[in-house]
Amino acid sequence: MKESAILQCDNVTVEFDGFKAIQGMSLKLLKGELRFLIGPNGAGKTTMLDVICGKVRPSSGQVTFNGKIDITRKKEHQIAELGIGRKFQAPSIFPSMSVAENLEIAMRQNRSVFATLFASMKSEESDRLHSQLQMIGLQDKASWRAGGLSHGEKQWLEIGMMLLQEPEVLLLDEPVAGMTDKETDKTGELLHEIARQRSVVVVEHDMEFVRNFASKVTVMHEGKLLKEGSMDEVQSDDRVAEVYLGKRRDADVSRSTA
Amino acid sequence: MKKRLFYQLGLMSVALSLVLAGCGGNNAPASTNEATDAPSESANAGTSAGGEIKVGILHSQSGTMAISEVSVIDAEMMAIEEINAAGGVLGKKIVPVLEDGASDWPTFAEKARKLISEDKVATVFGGWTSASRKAMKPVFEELNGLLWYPVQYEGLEASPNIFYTGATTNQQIVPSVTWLLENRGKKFYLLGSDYVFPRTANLIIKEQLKAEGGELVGEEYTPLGHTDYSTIISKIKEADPDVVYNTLNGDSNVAFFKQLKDAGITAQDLTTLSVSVAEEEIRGIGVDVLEGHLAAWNYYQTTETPTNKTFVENYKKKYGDDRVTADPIEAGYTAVYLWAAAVEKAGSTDVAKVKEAAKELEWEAPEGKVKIDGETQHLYKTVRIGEVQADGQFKELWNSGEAVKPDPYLKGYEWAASIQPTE
Amino acid sequence: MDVYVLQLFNGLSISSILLLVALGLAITFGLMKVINMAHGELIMIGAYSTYLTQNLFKDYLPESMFDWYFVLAIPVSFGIAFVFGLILEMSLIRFLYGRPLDSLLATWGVGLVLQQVARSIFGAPNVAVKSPTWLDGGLRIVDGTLLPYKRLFIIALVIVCLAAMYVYIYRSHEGRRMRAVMQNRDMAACLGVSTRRVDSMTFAIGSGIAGIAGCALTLMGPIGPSLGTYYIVDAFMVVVLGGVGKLVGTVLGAVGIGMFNTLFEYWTNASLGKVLVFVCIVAFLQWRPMGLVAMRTRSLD
Amino acid sequence: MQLKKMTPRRLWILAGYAAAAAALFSAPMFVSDFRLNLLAKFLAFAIVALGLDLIWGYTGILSLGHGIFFGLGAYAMAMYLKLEAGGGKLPDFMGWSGLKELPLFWQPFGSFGFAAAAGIALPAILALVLGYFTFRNRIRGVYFTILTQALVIITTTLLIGQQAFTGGTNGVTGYSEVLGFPLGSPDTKRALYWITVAALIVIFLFCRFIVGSRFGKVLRAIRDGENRVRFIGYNPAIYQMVIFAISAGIAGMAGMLFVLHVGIISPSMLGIVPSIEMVLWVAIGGRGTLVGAALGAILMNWAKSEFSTAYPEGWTLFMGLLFVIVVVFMPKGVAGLIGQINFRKKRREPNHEGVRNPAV
Repeated sequence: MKESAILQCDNVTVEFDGFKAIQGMSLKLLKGELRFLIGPNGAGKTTMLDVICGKVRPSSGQVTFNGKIDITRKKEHQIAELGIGRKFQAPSIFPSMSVAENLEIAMRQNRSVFATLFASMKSEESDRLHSQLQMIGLQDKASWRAGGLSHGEKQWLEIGMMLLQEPEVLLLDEPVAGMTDKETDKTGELLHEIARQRSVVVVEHDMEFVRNFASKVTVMHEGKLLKEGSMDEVQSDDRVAEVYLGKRRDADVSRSTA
Repeated sequence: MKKRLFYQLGLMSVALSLVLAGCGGNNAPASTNEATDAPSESANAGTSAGGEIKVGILHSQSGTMAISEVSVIDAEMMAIEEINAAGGVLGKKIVPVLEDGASDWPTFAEKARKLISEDKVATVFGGWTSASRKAMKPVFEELNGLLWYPVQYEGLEASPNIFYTGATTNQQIVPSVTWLLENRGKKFYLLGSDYVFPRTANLIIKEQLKAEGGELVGEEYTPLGHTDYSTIISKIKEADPDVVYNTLNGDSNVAFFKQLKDAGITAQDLTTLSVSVAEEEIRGIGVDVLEGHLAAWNYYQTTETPTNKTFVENYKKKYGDDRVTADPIEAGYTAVYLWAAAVEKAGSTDVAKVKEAAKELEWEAPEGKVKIDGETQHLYKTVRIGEVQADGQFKELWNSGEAVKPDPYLKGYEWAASIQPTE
Repeated sequence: MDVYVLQLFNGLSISSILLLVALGLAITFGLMKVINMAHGELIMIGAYSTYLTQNLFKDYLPESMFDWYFVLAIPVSFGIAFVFGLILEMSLIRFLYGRPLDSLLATWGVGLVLQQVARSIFGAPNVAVKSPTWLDGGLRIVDGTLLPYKRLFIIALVIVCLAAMYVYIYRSHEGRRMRAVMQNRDMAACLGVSTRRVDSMTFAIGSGIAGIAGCALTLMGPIGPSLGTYYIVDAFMVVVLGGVGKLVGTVLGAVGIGMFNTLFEYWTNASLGKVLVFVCIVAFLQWRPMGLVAMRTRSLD
Repeated sequence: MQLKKMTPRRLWILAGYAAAAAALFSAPMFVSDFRLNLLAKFLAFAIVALGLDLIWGYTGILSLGHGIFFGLGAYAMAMYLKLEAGGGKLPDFMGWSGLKELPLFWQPFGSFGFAAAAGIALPAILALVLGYFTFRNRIRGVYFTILTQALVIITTTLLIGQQAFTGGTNGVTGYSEVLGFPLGSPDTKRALYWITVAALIVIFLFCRFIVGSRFGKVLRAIRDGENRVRFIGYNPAIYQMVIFAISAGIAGMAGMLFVLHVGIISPSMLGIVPSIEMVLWVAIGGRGTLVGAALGAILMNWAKSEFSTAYPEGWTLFMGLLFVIVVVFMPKGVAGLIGQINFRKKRREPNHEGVRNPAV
């Protein structure tokens, strides 16, 4: 399909003080695709997202956005301006600001100093903001200090901020970690909604959660690509079972003895 | 001595508990009040002014300059008490109003303004650094106040609102340089702290060396609060001077002399002459380090004059046996007496009248007879060069014989033409 | 030639003094992230403790013993500063963990208080400490080049302090706890380490080392209420330049600043030398914001 | 962001501001010349505090180098006043430092307009340049703070060392008139006081505007999480640079007013101690609230003035204790105290958030 990969990572390698966190990883994301990135701890999933959003510079390799722009040389805010949004694992909202203010500054807009200094809330912006509040279910808490929200609410707020940012590619790092079942369900709905409009990469541990989406899954192990395919294909792969379930078993063991 | 030690140990433990109480935030004001109010009985003035004359005392009681200025306050307070005990001035009691200049020049200006316009003091005794005087000068001139400044300084000033009871350059620096050239050698190394007094003093010394056949082999300034002189001492060694003319200020002197001694250089090897090291500083540096080094002043605790013996005795009686008197302390003490005498003579505390009465006024000061020069409002003073002895006192090596007429602009010296302000 | 040997030694000597002054801070600031502006005043406390020890010897012990007061003064200075540090930590610093900039302001206030207290107790003028005669003189290596014993002594003292700190932090049981708490407070607490106790001890040790520094400084400079203010900024520069949280970094930082300071001062003058050193520090931190020896983390902030 | 309605509370606040402004403007009728002069100085300090609050309280950058900017503004004005006082003659300190003619960089300061413009522009430009390097290199928190201290040392040492050009430790003092009006006359002083009040109000409104704008919200976002802001697409470095420059410009302006009231500027005003004191005004008044910062500056300086008069030999003890107690136990300052009383019921303040540390 020559019809555009929105994001193409080629042969990315990341080194931390000699330790190779990612070794020659490649990833191709199509427009409108929802992709899950899974793998055991330390597989380099989060680092991969870090590379894409500019937080970590790869020691070699290329990341191309929209087919032409190499973003490994760009700064974080430039990458964000291009249209790549990132949600971190721990909810990172601005705790001392109100929920509405959080959304307001995240909104897609001219982000120069001069523009923000004289920006006033246009009615169209206000509408967008309110419908977003509705979507993440925080319409009654618009004037709350964001720091006072519950864990789940913070996650949704952050997702809401991402959406208002209107990125073409959205990178989500474990969006349901630490959520109650109910919250997880709601987050799932949100994710479906989001995936309809843009390309999304999700790093996730929760297999049940991943199974809800019929989409492509990439498995990473020790900084390398292990397997790519549908959930079923992945689950039937021996090597995946070995590294993944092996780990899983360890985890079970440690849990039972804890 | 032992008593004092116990006192200090005791207070140290009080301090410990104080920090505890203070930091805990409970009853802090109560406990601190006791600690700080004790020495300030006489400080609380400012009540009714019936038979009283208020005077301001404005020195640094906190900050880096407190090390020097606190003793001057003591001397001035003592003079006031003595005068009051003898019946006061014009039959009225002198009431001191203390303010803290906090080693900060704008604060000196602010407090001077406060003393004159709020407290309506008759005069102010204050200042130590040239900078503090320069900061106060416009205030006294604007409000027509009267300031008595007790410290030797760099000259080139004669404000109509200031009386200068310390030496100007021709009463300390110029004669000492001449003496050194005649007695110790021609090669001079100038070392000073980086501020106005040393730089101006050295400007003068350089001209004088040119005129009187000396040779300048080096000139260094160190930032205030400089504590390591090893490199400077290396430079001095390389330059191999006959004399190090030292205009460092208080704390730096300690570091310089200690490290000079460590470098194996004693007063026998190298002459140093300091203009800011007096008995008080010797106490803080340690005699063992300073023995044999020279200083130029107008007064030493050992100066033999009729009044000095009683002055030293009274000072020690009042502030403790381990205290010493020194030139600026004496100058502060003298300032109060001169002012009182001028007021008596004028029959009023009015600034103009006091200034008029002060002209050519004479007084038997601990340093000998002093006279106010009507034109410049400086004092006629005797110049003395002394050598530090093993007991921490000075032995006078030379004096000018008679009180030298003050010449702040060095008009009587041809070689100083380039330094004088161009009109 | 001689001059260069001497200047090299002077540089080393200044480095050692800087290091001694900064070592305590390397603990309180480097490990505990408390910007202790009262560090200078703890140094001052050490210096005054030495002064008091000297006076005790002078008043109560025979003259022949006097020279040995300094040997006792070192542990005494450490002890008194240690106690002050302990009190400070328990009454105040413990409210300030995680608020480094607040700790800066609060400890600055503490510094003001301690200075004023010292002024009330010992008087505003400097006091004199007579250095022991066995530290007078120096080691003559080449003709005309004399290495003062006091400077050699301070270098030795720093090495001893460093070694002791190294053993304590990296080899002892207590030190292991200390590192555990500093690296992951919650985890250490879960494992049964009393973080409160470790905090107090760590801060007190840092303070105690400041006391030793104060004791050593009586050999070289003035002893007065504002003694600490001369060293505090330099001490911070050493720690920051070296890299916060690394002992090796602090050593390198001190040597760097000390050496360059001597060089610049020799080539230019004291004021300009100081300016140049600070300009270099600022420029260096632009290039490596985390200092010479940086700790890497992967966390977001 | 909600529509601003004229609620009773808002009305009260407005009335409070109006009353405060009226009181400030009419102060010359009630207080002595000396007190007025003192108050004027405090108001100049309040202006610095406002600027400092912008970068510390709102953006979470603690600068311990604001004395530099304050001082630069002050020196610019002082140079003008000194030249004006000399009436074409060489300033006195140049004479006794051996300088024979006016250095080139002094010459434009003969014009009031240039001096006034430079008093704001120089600090702002310096801050912009410093900010460009430091913020671009992501130096922040404690590192930035300590870096600013290094800058203070550099600046003061240079100022002191170049005595012939700067007046050395003495600084620049001994002025006579400004724009032909004698500085000593009570009328000029009153006029200068009113100018200061007006400047304070203008700066206050300007800061309000900044804080209320979306720009201000981005600043607060930077305080909460600088990296997060980056991933939304803002370049925090630019924002930090701009607000740092604005803050420096405000400090410079305050410095100019300070010189006019106090009649002296010396390197000690640029030192570390005044720089820390400035921060303490903000801390004690209440960081992150503009009124608090301004109030803190006025209150603290008033307290300092009173304490030092009442206990000249021990006042630093009280000041030190006050700093400790406020910083440790009232992290939100005086404004926070008032706020707690007022709004306790209105907002749910979650406990686990604790006290936010703005900078790390």
